[in-house]
Amino acid sequence: MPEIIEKTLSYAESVNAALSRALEERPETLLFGEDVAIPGGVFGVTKGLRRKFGERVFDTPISESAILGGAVGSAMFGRRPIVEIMWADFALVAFDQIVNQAANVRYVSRGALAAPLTVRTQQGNAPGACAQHSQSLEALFAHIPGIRVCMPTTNQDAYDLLLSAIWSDDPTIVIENRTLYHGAKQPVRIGGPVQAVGGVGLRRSGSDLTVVTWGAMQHRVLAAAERAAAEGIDAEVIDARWIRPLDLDSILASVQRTGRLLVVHEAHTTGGVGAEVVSRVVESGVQLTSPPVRIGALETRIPAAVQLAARVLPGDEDILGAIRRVAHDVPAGRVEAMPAGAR
Amino acid sequence: MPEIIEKTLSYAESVNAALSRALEERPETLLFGEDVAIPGGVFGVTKGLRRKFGERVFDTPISESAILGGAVGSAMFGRRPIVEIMWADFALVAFDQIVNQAANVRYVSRGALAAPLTVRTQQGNAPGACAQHSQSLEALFAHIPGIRVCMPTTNQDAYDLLLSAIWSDDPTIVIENRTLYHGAKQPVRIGGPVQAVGGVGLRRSGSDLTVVTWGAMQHRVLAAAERAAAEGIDAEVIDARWIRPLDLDSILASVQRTGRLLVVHEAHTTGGVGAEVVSRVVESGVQLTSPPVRIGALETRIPAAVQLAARVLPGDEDILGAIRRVAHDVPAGRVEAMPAGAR
Amino acid sequence: MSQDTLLASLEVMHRIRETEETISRLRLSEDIVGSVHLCNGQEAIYTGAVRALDLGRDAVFPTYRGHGWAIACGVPPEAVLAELLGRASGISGGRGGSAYFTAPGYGMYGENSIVGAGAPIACGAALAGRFDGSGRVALASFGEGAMNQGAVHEAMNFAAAMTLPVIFLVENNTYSELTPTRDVVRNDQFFRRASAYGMAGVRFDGNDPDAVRDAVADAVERCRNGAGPVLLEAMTQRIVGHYIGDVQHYRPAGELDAAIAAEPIARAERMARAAGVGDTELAALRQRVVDEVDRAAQAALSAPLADPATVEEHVYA
Amino acid sequence: MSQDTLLASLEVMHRIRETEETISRLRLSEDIVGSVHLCNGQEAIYTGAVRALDLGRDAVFPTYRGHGWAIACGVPPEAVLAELLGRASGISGGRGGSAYFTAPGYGMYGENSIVGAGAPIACGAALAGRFDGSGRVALASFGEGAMNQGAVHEAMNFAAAMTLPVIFLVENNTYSELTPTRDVVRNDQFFRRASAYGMAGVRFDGNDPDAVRDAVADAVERCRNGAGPVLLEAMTQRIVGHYIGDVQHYRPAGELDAAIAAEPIARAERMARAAGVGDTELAALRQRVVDEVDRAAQAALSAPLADPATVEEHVYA
Ligand SMILES: Cc1ncc(C[n+]2csc(CCOP(=O)(O)OP(=O)(O)O)c2C)c(N)n1
Ligand SMILES: Cc1ncc(C[n+]2csc(CCOP(=O)(O)OP(=O)(O)O)c2C)c(N)n1
Ligand SMILES: [Mg+2]
Ligand SMILES: [Mg+2]
Repeated sequence: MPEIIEKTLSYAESVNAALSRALEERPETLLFGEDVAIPGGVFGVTKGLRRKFGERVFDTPISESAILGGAVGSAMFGRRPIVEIMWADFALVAFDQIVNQAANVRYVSRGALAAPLTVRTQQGNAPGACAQHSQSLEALFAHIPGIRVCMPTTNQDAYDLLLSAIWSDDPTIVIENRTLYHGAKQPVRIGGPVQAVGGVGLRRSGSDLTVVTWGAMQHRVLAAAERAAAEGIDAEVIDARWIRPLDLDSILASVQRTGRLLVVHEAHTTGGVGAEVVSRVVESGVQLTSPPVRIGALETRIPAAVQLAARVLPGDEDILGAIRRVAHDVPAGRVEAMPAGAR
Repeated sequence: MPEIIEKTLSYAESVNAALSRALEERPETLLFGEDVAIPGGVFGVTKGLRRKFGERVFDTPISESAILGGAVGSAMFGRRPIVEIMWADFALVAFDQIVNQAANVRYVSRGALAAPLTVRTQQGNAPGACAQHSQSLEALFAHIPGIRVCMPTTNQDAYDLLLSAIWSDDPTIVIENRTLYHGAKQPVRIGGPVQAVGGVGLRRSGSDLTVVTWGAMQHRVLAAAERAAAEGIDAEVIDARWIRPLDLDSILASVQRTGRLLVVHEAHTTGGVGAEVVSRVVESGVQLTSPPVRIGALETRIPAAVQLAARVLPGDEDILGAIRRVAHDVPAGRVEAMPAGAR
Repeated sequence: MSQDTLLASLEVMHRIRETEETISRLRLSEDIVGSVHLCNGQEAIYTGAVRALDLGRDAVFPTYRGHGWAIACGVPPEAVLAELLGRASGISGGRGGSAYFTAPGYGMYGENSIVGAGAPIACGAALAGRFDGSGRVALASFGEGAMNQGAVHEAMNFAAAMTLPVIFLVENNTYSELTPTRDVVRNDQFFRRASAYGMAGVRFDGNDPDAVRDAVADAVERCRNGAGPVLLEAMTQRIVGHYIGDVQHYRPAGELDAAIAAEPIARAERMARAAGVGDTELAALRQRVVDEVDRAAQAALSAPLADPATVEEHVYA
Repeated sequence: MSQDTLLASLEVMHRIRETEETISRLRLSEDIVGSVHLCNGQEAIYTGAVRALDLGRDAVFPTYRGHGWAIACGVPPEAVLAELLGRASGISGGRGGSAYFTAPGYGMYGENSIVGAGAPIACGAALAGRFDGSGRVALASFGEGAMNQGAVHEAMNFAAAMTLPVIFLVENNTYSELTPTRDVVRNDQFFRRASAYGMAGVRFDGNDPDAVRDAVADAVERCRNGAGPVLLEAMTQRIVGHYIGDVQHYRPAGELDAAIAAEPIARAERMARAAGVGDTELAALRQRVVDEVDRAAQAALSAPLADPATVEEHVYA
């Protein structure tokens, strides 16, 4: 276990540092995917790793079933593959290998085999991206028992959660976000013990309502929370960075204090993980002072033009409006604005 | 539009009757998939259609991407394809064609093109079926704007909903259930106007709690509701047969009367459509007398042995227990019994 | 080929056949439930292939039609039967059932119920071998119908591009469930597809365990020498339905009779007789296996059912 | 080939190139945002292919690298530019952007941003043609890297098995994004894969619009005669990065220079000169197109943005 040092890194560099450490410390790791090795990744995230680690890092054909199947098979035989699916949208051409294959290995063999693989992918909208390169699909992964799912947002989490995923003996999906890769550098603690899977990040303490969020969306949530604070609404913001397992206890503890719940995610509202959060909370019997609210993408496809996509995805105003609504129990807002047909 | 006549049909025969009518009345329909034509389907559902309708009904290679892509493409060009994906689990080898292709056709072309295709599939556990042939995956489909999803359970619905799907100009997934195909014959009204997409089925009126369910599971729900009635609990049972669009108004109207909500489905609880139902209801602000409860499959893979699968899927006792719990606000039950790690 | 080898193959094939026949009976009596895919008629493939493998390091990836592979790999018939009967002593403790059990202790790394999905997983096993020094060869076996599945294509290209030691073994029984596979392809000589990937492709008589052994042994040698993957096409016929209960109305008149005349056990017995083995000896050999499988069935039937209290184990580490 | 044809091709290729150059400038100025894939160097493929098609009934299914296809099909540069600029007048009203617009009115049935996904959809278009009496041929175009995607394999087998009138046109620019495609296959002569499906496969110079036209015309004829699908492999090079901003450090020294020397516009101009066309005439031709595209850009830039109030339209019927 390397000593803890602090470095100033971008999100992409944090991911790279985690990969580098994993490849260094655990000789059973492999890293492969489209363009990840010699080119260093289409986002430059895996730069230098091929040079450093040789043929344990390699480029593949454009064959997601082969990539994911290769991960499942090599993981069954003692390797610890880390594979990249360039966009979460592309996982759908090979979703079988995750849901029907990786998720079952341990179960059917009663632990005689395992599939300790990590799928690194990234998702969400970025300016100009089309409907096939913009979806937030964590709900599809998170519905599957046997799979772990996390969504790191801070540079520190980009490092920490990826290592937790790689160290985990379960198939784990790490969903990054390309709009974060080359953002601001931040001090990141590198080295030290690898954390166990699970847990939330408290991004802002507050007493008036609990906002549960994850992924890049939380930057907007935090901005909206500051604006709300100026209006006298003190929002607690929780980053539910592990989507599965979901740390319900931490969320409940907060909601118990605030009595109000807002969930904000970039994914479409209907069938999104927000529904799971709301359901778990209300099932717990905790008393809510006002009805919970979810904010997600409108029930439409995601258009490429920036001003169109901006309307579809939750914006700062939408989030602020929802905070006000939950805090003051205003019976109006974006959720009701959904056309009935789209529900 | 053929005149309404009543026939005594099995579920499979009802599906067959709907297909036959569609192929008869709408010359633009096509029917294809693995073993559907000359063999008449692995469950015998499409028997006789090839003979009757010739080359509009044909067998395909074991190529789900080609089947679904062939449906998308032919639908774009004026055909009205009805394709079979033999098990919903198999859709995952070609999920791209549904989520990234079919769902986008109308949107990106602003209505210049459409994808009026119907995917018939079936899902769920049956005695002895393995983890790769037992999943209930409606949540994956229902998360996707642009897609319609229904789950017919009665023989009448097997006929009606399939026709609504075929007549619909949107890509629609009809999820049947193989354990129902060759069950009891029932009188089925054949012919008459094709219903618009959407709406619930009221399976039992009651005043003490609202049980929302769908799929084959509702037979167990109805049995449990009868047992509950003997104990003095009067459950209303709603078949939310259209999962997307979900008929929230009908559900809300019932919950408004009963003040109590239980959702029962065969799919895994976490991330299942039950979460969407619970969230929509509590977001509406309707007052609940006791916390809502969801019952679904335990958070494990589905084992093949009958006694094992029976433990994983919601059983009569589980459902009855949940009815009691919701009706009497008993703070205990299956949901809490989930191991924390599996959440 | 020596007489010993012939009789050894015959014994394995009997063991497979008797297990399948027993499963069939137990399915009809509803001791076993659900969909069951038997491999009667295809036994020579498993028997011959396993003879060419070193199961101490090699790995086999079959399909839902995998009982025969398991038996050939050495899984005791009792463990297979118990699995289908949902017993705790089943090879996967009842988790897998007929179509999805796994026996890693025997080099048999899982049936797979998704057509074609085992092929990329086998590539992963071969890939692991590149780093663990085992010299492992991975054998992915599937039907000819699976050749039209995208995952199989991706696996073949991946293995070829990376020169992975993978044997893609096509069990060409000429049917994709109830559909003649020649109706859904233009060219049903599947071994010819190998050249698309720059692989060698070989077709041979899949009812002859020695032909299978030879082809697989050649492929193993190529693989171990670092020459990369091979596509093998074993021609065979199933002499039973796709699943139990399949009445095979889709088979043209005479086809099944011809298949039964050519099936590997009858064929091997003919060869044994030609080589001088007596009817009594052949009958005794078979009877020994019948008795063995019978005892296995009794044991499996009297074993305790897998315990429902354990269903939540092994989902996560 | 007549001089008229040569100049007509040159004009189309200029129109594509100028549109791409304009897009490149607008991307660098951030009027256009996001990932943009240009087709510079591959223009002869679209130009030649469209000459062999009857867009009144035939249908083209390109990829994210589809601007050139759109222009060749007759989509006005203004409609393409406006699309990338998110204008209401964009060919898809800003819904598709650079990588996913569609122009059904021009026989161009959509870019596709999922590698290989257009191939099975093209099969569907061809299938529809079997019933609507149109005699439609569907042309699916994609890169050589897409040949390793399962969906493409399934589409080829499906089309071959059903004798569908589909042309699978591989634009072999030798790179899969930043990876040389020869590094991820064993045999990079992709046209040879055709035989696996029982199809004809042809490789030709993709920088020569006439060679492309001839190959596609032959394929169209086969298709219309009911002989089924064809696999075409057009050899080319992109002379720009995979996306705007790609510095192409992965290209060996000299490769890009050679590609630029062989690129279709320079090539066509050389041929025109050899056939006696003067430099002035060539310059005038180009200038006419430059002006045309320039006007288109101005018009697109001054058109109103697509209205956010409409984002929920056309999700369902
Ligand atoms: C992806 C997928 N599609 C369809 C099926 C249903 N299915 C099970 S077996 C089978 C036929 C397979 O034919 P073949 O590959 O020739 O193998 P055989 O059964 O003849 O051994 C089909 C279509 C499946 N299990 N998985
Ligand atoms: C299924 C899928 N996997 C990966 C990608 C990412 N991707 C976009 S373009 C591309 C390279 C395609 O190479 P090729 O098919 O040769 O076409 P070219 O870009 O050279 O025209 C890749 C890998 C994708 N869009 N879809
Ligand atoms: Mg077969
Ligand atoms: Mg290319």
